[in-house]
Amino acid sequence: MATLAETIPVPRSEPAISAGKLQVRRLVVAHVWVAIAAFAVACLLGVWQMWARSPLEAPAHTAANYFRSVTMHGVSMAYVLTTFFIMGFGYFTAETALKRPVPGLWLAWGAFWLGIAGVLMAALAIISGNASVLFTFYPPLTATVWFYVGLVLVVVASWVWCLIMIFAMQAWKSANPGQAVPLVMFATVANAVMWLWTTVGVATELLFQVIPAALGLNGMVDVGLSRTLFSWTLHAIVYFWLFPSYIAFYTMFPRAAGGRLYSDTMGRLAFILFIIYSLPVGLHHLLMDPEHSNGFKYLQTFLTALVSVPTLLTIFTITASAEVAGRMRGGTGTFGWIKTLPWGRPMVLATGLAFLMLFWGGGGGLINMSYGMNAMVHNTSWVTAHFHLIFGGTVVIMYFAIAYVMWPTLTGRSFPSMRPLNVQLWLWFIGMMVMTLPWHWTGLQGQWRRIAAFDYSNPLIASWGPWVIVSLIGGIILAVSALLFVWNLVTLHRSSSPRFAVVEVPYAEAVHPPGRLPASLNGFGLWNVIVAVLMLLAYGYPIAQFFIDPPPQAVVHRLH
Amino acid sequence: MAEHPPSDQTPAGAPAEQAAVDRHWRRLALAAVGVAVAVGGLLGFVIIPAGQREHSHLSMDAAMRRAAGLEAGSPAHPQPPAAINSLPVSQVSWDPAIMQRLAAGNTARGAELAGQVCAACHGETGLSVTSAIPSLAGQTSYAIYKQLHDFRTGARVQPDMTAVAQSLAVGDLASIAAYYAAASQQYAALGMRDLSGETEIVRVAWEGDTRRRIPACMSCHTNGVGGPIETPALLGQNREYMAAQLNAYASGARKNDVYGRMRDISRRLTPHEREQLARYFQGTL
Amino acid sequence: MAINEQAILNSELRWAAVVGGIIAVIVSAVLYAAIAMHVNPPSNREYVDPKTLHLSAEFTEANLGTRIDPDGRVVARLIATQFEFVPNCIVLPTNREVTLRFATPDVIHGILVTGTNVNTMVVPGYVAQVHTQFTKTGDLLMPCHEYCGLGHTQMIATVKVVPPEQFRPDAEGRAACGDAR
Amino acid sequence: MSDPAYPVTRHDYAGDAEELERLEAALEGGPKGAVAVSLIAVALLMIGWLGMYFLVFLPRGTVG
Repeated sequence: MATLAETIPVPRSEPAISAGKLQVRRLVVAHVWVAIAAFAVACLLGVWQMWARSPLEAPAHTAANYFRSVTMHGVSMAYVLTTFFIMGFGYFTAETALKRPVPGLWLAWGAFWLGIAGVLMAALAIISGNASVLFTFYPPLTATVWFYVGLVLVVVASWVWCLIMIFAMQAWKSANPGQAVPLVMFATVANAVMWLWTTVGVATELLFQVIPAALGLNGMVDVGLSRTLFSWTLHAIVYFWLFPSYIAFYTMFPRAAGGRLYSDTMGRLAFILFIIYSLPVGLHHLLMDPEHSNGFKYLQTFLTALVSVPTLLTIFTITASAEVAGRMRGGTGTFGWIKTLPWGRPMVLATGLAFLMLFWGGGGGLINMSYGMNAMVHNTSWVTAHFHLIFGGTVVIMYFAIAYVMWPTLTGRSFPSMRPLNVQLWLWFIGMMVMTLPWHWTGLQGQWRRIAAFDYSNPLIASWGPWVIVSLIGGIILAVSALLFVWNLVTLHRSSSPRFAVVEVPYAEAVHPPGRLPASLNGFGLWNVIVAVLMLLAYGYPIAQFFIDPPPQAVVHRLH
Repeated sequence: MAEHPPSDQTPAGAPAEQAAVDRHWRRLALAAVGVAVAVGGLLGFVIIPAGQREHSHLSMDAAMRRAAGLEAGSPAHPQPPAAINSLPVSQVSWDPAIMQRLAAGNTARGAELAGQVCAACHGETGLSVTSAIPSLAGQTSYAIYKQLHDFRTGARVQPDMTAVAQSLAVGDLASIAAYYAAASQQYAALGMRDLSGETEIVRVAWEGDTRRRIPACMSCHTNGVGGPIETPALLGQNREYMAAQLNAYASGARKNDVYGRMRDISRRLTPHEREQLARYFQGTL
Repeated sequence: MAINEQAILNSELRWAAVVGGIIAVIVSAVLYAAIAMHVNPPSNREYVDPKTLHLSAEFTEANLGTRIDPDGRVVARLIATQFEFVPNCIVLPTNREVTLRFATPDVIHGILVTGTNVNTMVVPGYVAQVHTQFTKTGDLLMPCHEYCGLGHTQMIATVKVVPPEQFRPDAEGRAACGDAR
Repeated sequence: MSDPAYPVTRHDYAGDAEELERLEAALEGGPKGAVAVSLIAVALLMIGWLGMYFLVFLPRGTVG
């Protein structure tokens, strides 16, 4: 990798403050490549898992290998890909949006290496077979302590990132009093703030329950408490993963489409709603659990219904932004503007495909969260389909699009052709639909999750066989798309095309750029207070009950 | 064109004015969140139990207590009576005192008792003298204690062991179990024996048979795999002993396995499989 | 026509009202199911010690399976343990309120019955309880749906749902699958 | 695919009078298209949800 790319300011904003070199370039590239490496491994394992569950004979198919693979797949996707990508993207936006050097770069590098150490620890633990507990932390089944310590290190690295993001925004605000924080940075910091709240649950569970159990310091564990603490994290973590996608919807898509963001205010409100409503809703993951009462399950179901608000608002705001762009490009009529959108641009295409997948994934989610209705689908392939559509369909496809935006800036080279990029996105979409639609169908018939193989001699299970093979084909398409993604980025690194001297990061402007904003739309003080109150109301008693009337504990079952 | 850029339309201006805008936003946000929680809480803690209690014949108070988790049961259904008595198959209890004792490991008392009472048959280090007597090497203290305790209470019957176990206090059983678990650690090589068997037997041992609902032997019977803590390890165990136990489980002659797990599994195995599994797990040095 | 910022915000607010309407529909449907059909997620804050489960009065081995309780209700008691259900098959009648009670002595399990709404986690420390009415007969699969260890895949039981006239408990009120699986 | 300079598409953001005119014209026409598309999407969503509720969930019987 040769010279640093140069940036020029977006039109109508203050001049760049540094010499124009992107100081975080190496940091971002390092983070994103770690994320992609984990992603590629996880995709290939995923294909093998589908194969193993199908009626076809899969190589090396043993139960031990299957659960090792599922654990690796989940950890790589959910913890490594996401955390490293989000950190890398955050450093990128902090410098390019604020046009200031990111404070504490040495600290960021320290966090990076801490995270790498954690990933290696966890990976070796999984490969050794002593951590085949899947990526969820549900004692009494307890992995080797290296697994948990490794993942704690990844979380600690992300905390460092959060603090750097918050500090960067604060420093910018003091230097620019009265001005609106650029939406992209506001959203990035919103994610950092939310993530700090989110990790309180899992960190408490790991530090006070799971790690002592894995070390043999306690032979018993309060299972209900551990599940409750994990649920604290389990829903909001998905929004942590989703934030970059929404950031791209609001701050990259409208520009890529050739228009403007319809409303900056609604963007800020959506991100704020994510902070406050993604946390006090985790009990909907425990709707089928005996340790919580109907009343609290209902309360959190109700709050979960409200977390659909920011997503539905986003659908409208982004569609309206697309309409503005389409009309600016000559589209007319009620639907004519759709045709005139530049679908050949990866960011535009990815957003369109992401919305289509979000339709299915979000629709499935509305059914999952509906209180007693969850019983119809809980722990069936339906749920697997739901979160693959959300994660793979909305999160990851936008990570692709973001990488395609960042890479020219980072390498100083432009993609010679958009065709391989768009082919890759289409393959991902097709693969995801082919894989997950059969899962919905078999899930409704009761096909359950997390097993290493099906007994196809049973007539009911045999009737699922063809559908499992269809979803295996979807998985293969996804893996091809993943490899093409890697190839696309690699070619840009290796390309001999001349580097351009100036690179502009294409952040969208709003139709009405924000002037002086209310403090609540330009910071997080108020929202932190509200989160604290909401968490107290929604989780206070559900956690306190384990201390008021302690339930019998279970014997720890260690895997080492 | 006058609207672009309309920065003067967003709340702006003097700090005093700004403070009023901020206050407005704060109130609005708190009110919205407050209403959401109040509605959700009212529906969940009051309306639903009120609507459901007719079916369960509960008082409003009891239905609301159930909705809030202050008493067991659903607001919509009567709670079945919990206590119906019948006799347990094993009296072993993993209460914290015993767990602590087992975890405490080797003690002088355990070594002394083992030497006096056990070693003649089971060996100083847990390698037994004949194939009909189980080796204790490689077993966890939980596994050994479970069987000693069952001999003592009569849950498992074998005249020699019953006599031995009944002559010792429960605490001594734990000490002996802890002694053998520690003494046999150097015999980890037991697990390094060569294993060989028919393909189908190896499959049952490592992968089980889903069609017959037989879990793999090794999904429980090896230490550190996360199975029930009292499960004995099989690798290197004596063939004759293992075959006799599997057959005793299958016939129901032995029934101190909690919830009949081994009785069920042994019955699903054919006599040939039981014999061959015992041979397979003994292995060769 | 949405040129000035207020007009844009108004269009967003109108959309927010639509969103509110959607949520109202879902919440109402959920409330209807809860109140008119007694549908709740299975919740039962009833403790049982997993360490002494086999010594407990209710979940001892001889007490498991389907029986008519003294108050005339059909209750099935099952153990979910690594890696099987005890008993491995239960028989239950259609069109009659039945209660399933599960407990585990070891790790977290979960159950569903294929083609029905019967679904619960089985968490050590608690009696997991499902009240339901089966609407169709047949041999339904009841697998463990939460990863519980390497033998998880083999952990499947059968729920034999029979017409009321074929549900014939013995003198003690017990009904078993017999040899059928 | 003749968009080689993407993502450097500065012509989209000329910021000149011509561009603002186009923006204003685009806003004049909206957001009726976005309203239509969004309404269709959530209508399908609700049909799906209610379909699952009435055709699958309720027929499977009570649970609690």
